Amino acid sequence: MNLYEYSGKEIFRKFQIPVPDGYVITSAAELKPYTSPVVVKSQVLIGGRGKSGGIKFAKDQASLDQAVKDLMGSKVRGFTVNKLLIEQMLDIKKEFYLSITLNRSERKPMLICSASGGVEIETVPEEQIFRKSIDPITGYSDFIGREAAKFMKFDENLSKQLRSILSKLYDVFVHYDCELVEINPLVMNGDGRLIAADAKVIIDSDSTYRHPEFPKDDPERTPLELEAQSKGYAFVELDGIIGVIANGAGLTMATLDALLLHKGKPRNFLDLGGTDSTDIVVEAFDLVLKAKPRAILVNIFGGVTKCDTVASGIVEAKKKFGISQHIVVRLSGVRENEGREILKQNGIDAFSEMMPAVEKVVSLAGGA
Amino acid sequence: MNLYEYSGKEIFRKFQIPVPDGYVITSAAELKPYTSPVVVKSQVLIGGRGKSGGIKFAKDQASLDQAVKDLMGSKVRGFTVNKLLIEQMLDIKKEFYLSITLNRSERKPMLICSASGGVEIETVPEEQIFRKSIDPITGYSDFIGREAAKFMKFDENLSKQLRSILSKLYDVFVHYDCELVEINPLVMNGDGRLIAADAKVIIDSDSTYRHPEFPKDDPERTPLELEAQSKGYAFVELDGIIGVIANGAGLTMATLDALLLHKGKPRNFLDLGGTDSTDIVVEAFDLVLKAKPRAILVNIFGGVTKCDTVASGIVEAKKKFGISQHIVVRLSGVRENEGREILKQNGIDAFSEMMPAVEKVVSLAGGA
Amino acid sequence: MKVIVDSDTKVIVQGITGHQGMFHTGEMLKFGTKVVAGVSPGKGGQKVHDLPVFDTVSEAMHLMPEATMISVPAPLVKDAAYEALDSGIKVVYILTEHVPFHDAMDILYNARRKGAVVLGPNGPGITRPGMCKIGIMPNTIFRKGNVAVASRSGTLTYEIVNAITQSGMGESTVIGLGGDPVPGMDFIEVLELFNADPDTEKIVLVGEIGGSNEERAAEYIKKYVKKKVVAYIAGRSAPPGKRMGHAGAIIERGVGTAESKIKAFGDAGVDVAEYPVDIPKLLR
Amino acid sequence: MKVIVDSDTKVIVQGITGHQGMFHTGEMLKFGTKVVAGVSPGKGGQKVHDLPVFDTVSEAMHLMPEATMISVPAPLVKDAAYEALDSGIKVVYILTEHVPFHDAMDILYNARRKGAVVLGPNGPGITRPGMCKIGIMPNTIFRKGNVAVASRSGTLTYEIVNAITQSGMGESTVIGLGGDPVPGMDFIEVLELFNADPDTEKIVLVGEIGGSNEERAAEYIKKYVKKKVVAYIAGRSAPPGKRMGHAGAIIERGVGTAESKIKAFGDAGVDVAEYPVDIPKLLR
Repeated sequence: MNLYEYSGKEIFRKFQIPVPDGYVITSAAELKPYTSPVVVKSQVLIGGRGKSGGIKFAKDQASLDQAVKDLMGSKVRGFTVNKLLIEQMLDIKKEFYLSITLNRSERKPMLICSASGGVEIETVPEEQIFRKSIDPITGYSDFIGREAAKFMKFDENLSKQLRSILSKLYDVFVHYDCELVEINPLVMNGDGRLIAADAKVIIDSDSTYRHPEFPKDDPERTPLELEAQSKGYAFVELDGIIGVIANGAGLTMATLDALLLHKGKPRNFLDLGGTDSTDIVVEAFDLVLKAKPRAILVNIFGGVTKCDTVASGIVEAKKKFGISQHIVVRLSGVRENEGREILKQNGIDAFSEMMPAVEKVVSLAGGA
Repeated sequence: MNLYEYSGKEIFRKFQIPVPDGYVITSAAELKPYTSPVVVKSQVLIGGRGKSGGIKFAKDQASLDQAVKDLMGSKVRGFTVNKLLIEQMLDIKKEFYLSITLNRSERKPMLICSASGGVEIETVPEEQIFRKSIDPITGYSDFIGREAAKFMKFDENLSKQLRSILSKLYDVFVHYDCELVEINPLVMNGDGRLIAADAKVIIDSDSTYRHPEFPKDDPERTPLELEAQSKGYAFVELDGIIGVIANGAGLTMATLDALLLHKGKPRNFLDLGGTDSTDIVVEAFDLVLKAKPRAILVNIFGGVTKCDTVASGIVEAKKKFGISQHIVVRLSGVRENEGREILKQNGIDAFSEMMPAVEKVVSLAGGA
Repeated sequence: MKVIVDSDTKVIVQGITGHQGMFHTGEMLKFGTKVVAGVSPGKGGQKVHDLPVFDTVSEAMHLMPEATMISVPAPLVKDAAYEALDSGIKVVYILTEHVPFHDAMDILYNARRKGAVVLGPNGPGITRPGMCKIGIMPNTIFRKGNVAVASRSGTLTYEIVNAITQSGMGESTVIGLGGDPVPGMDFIEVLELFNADPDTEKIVLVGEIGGSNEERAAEYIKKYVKKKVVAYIAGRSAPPGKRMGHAGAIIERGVGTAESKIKAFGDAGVDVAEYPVDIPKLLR
Repeated sequence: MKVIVDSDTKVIVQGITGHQGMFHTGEMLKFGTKVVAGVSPGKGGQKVHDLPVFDTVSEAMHLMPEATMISVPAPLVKDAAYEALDSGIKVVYILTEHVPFHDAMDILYNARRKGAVVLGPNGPGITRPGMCKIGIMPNTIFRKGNVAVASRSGTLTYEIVNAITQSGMGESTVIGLGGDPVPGMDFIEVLELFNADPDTEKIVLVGEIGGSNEERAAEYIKKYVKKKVVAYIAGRSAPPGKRMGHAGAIIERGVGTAESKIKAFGDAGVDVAEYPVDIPKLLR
């Protein structure tokens, strides 16, 4: 779960990581009178806001009003701006990069720092990036910050500030079950202080129950994806024409892959998961039908999810929604024969192997 | 460092361990008007207050006034009462015992519970005591509380309360660098709630710098011990007649032991430590002289502390304080010859072995 | 050879009174697994499939279990795993999905301290045909043989095991690593076991996009593995940045793409199947 | 045999620019210890006793140190120890006194995870005459020989080692455990090493009141140690409940008294000296 910049900065403030003074508005009416130069930042969950015109500077009341007027309700890289962060303007002397994320290869948190901040870290040359795995049991310890500061050629004053920030940033990473905490840029201000000019916090979506204070707001998802998500499905919209329902993420991915290799274009990814209920199947059809596919492929390897349950669900969905599209079904595994029998009684043939089913649905759906 | 009951309860309150409502007074003037039955508890750092009359109950204004009058300024087992804790009276249905302490054998924290609370845990039969070592890396986890609750034959309601308290008690143990956190008794109140009726918190004396909020108040020490402590010496007053200055806790203990085995009675334990400065030695003499010993034994095995430094310190102290008592010196180890030379020039003979020095000082000090 | 478990391995089930725990305990018993007890706090004294149920793991330890299957709600998994580790359990299989990966990290590193192995979270477990199954793989798809399978996916594992069995071959050991960001074992750790196991002649790795588990496995194979290894990678068609069900299946920053994995395997002499059902062909 | 260290052990000193660090580095060099570098944050580039000083441990690792002496203020010890462990140092000797025991616990358990040994805090270190000294024991009191000494006390160790040397015998290894409540090693761990060391024929344990380290050592000796063991216990005269300098020397609840320790040793056939200087007599 991605947090908005202002939420991330609220967390930082709570953990005493220096951030600029500022406040959030959801309408021009909430704007406070101009007192000193400010930055007006669109709150959208996408990078590159600056380049896309989503950030404006104001040095008087008129330009502040204008900036708010321009930005509120505008679109930044396709995302509508509903909130603005009005922040004291920094006197930026230098920009750095800091983040802590999960290093999946080592299965450990990793600290990443660079003296070249303010740009996407992917574009920074490797030799300018400091990487350090953090032992998840001992956690952050001061020596890690000393190594980072040394790499960044910080003097003792900057090093001390950096180490204090890193220690708290690691606390944030652990406390909020983060996938990523990122400060880019970390700014050295005119007064020599290090300040987090931006805040990116991504909370592990499996941990959100421990952090109910944040709204589950994910604008990177389509409305249909959000609907599916709220119903507990792993569902992704794609731009093809063949609806896909399968069980297990791996098998579902393999199904999409097989379709693609046969020049079939999947309309979606939908993993039924390991539940065993006809309702789940019916609801899955509802979601897939809303995506208006030309044909539907159901690919089940029965285990926890039993084949006869899925078969019953298909029959029920067909009746309920009066599905006109071709449905190609593959059933294998637990209760395969029972499932195939149920479908047969309702005029649906089911394959027992995956590949023939894939070939069939591609031929039925036709070209894109 | 021992905390007073009211300090321990403040910590408990902060960590949401249930404690009775109450407040502390340092004079009768601070007493609030009587509203409901209360307990008046002398705040002294010693157990067995109840039996010694240090705790009184009040069921009306008159008895409350009387209790405060009786207790404030009184002596409980030799300790003067300067503070009283006035606490809501509990409707005690049952008393339990809980503590977390360092198990030195295993070098791990240990949880100790018993359904027989309200008495000294040493008097509870072994089979009624639940002991569980806690892995210091994983810390407290719910299963530990489930095991404890099962041992204590708690129902699910009590078990849940117990587990919540244990989890927080472990947090206190870690957060405050405790040697011991103890709740005795943990009370089951008339309403079924578990409440910490007492609080004993001992903070590792090496960790007090991390907890400056607590005054270093240790009434178990004599005034001279407190003076020595404030100057950084490990110093203990004993009831004999031979002053002792040695270096290293082990060697100092061995010196006392040797005196005792020779029927000599040590007046004190004083460990010079590993510093190498004449001032330290002079100050040590100052402390020992205040204890008015009949003779003084200095036993040094030079290492970090060098023999010549100690010798110079002895000479200086002798001049400064005009010491009339016999001083017997043993010097061995680093700069032993230099040290002996310094003493010789000042008319003091130094032994090179410990046992002859011990024998000499015992004979000089005479019988007790 | 013992590969994590063998036919003597005794197993407890934490969360045995739950729907999943109860069902899969029955399936494991049918498979021949020596399940000796269940643990369900507050349910001590009950029986499930004629097995005793205890309130705590420590009460079950007199039955000498070596392994546990944990099937409790995600928020309770870490405590259950710590309880098992505290009692000296050496194989901790976690069926539960949606376990916070910070919890999975804590479990993994503390298991290592205590010399224990973690399978999962969110994986199908381990199956050794003819010996022992701990987990949820369908009983019927196996045949004892000399092919070892390690997989990051559940149903896809069944698909491939089924294809192997259908083709007339059989399996020595099948291990599901789990699809989460912090699995208890990675391919390299499993390859070490398979490589040392005399009953294993051929190895199948079922990978998916995300992470660099496959790339590192390929390096390892190049250096140390003489046995035949073939692979399948799920997610070739996944658009970058989209989540495909597993948190594991995120492609970010150009690392962990299907292409990168297929190339790495190719460089290590590992044939990569286009379709899951092609695995048996490659194994011949 | 290598007993924690041998003549090849390379050592760094964390806190080498401090008063203690600098002095004892010089003493160790005189003893013949292969000190290869110092570490002092912010002091990188300096030289101490002609040794290079680095800002971080990781910068010193190219010199292949195996051991470190930590001589930094107590509040910084945990970080210094973690830094050494993170870099792969396997012997962590902590000179510093007054280290919070919760920190000592964290250091100890994380060292164990990483296969490292901790000596101290608040102990004199380890000395192997003719091979290596890490710590602060006076150089002059040793002679190479076949008596191994393990002690919970500093100066008392010197007293006893001196007596052994003066008597004409010599020492194979002398280890100071440290006087704190959570030492990195206990008597049993040291006895295992001494028992296995062919260069050690006799063993001296120097204990003190508090804890049950001696009692457990006595049990171990009874079961496993065939070599001659003698002991001394400091604190016979300590009044119960009084602190005698070491946090270790608290007598509480009737456990850990001198009587209990002397009796346990007696039961294990270990002679206990009345006076430190009597140790050589008992060793004959």
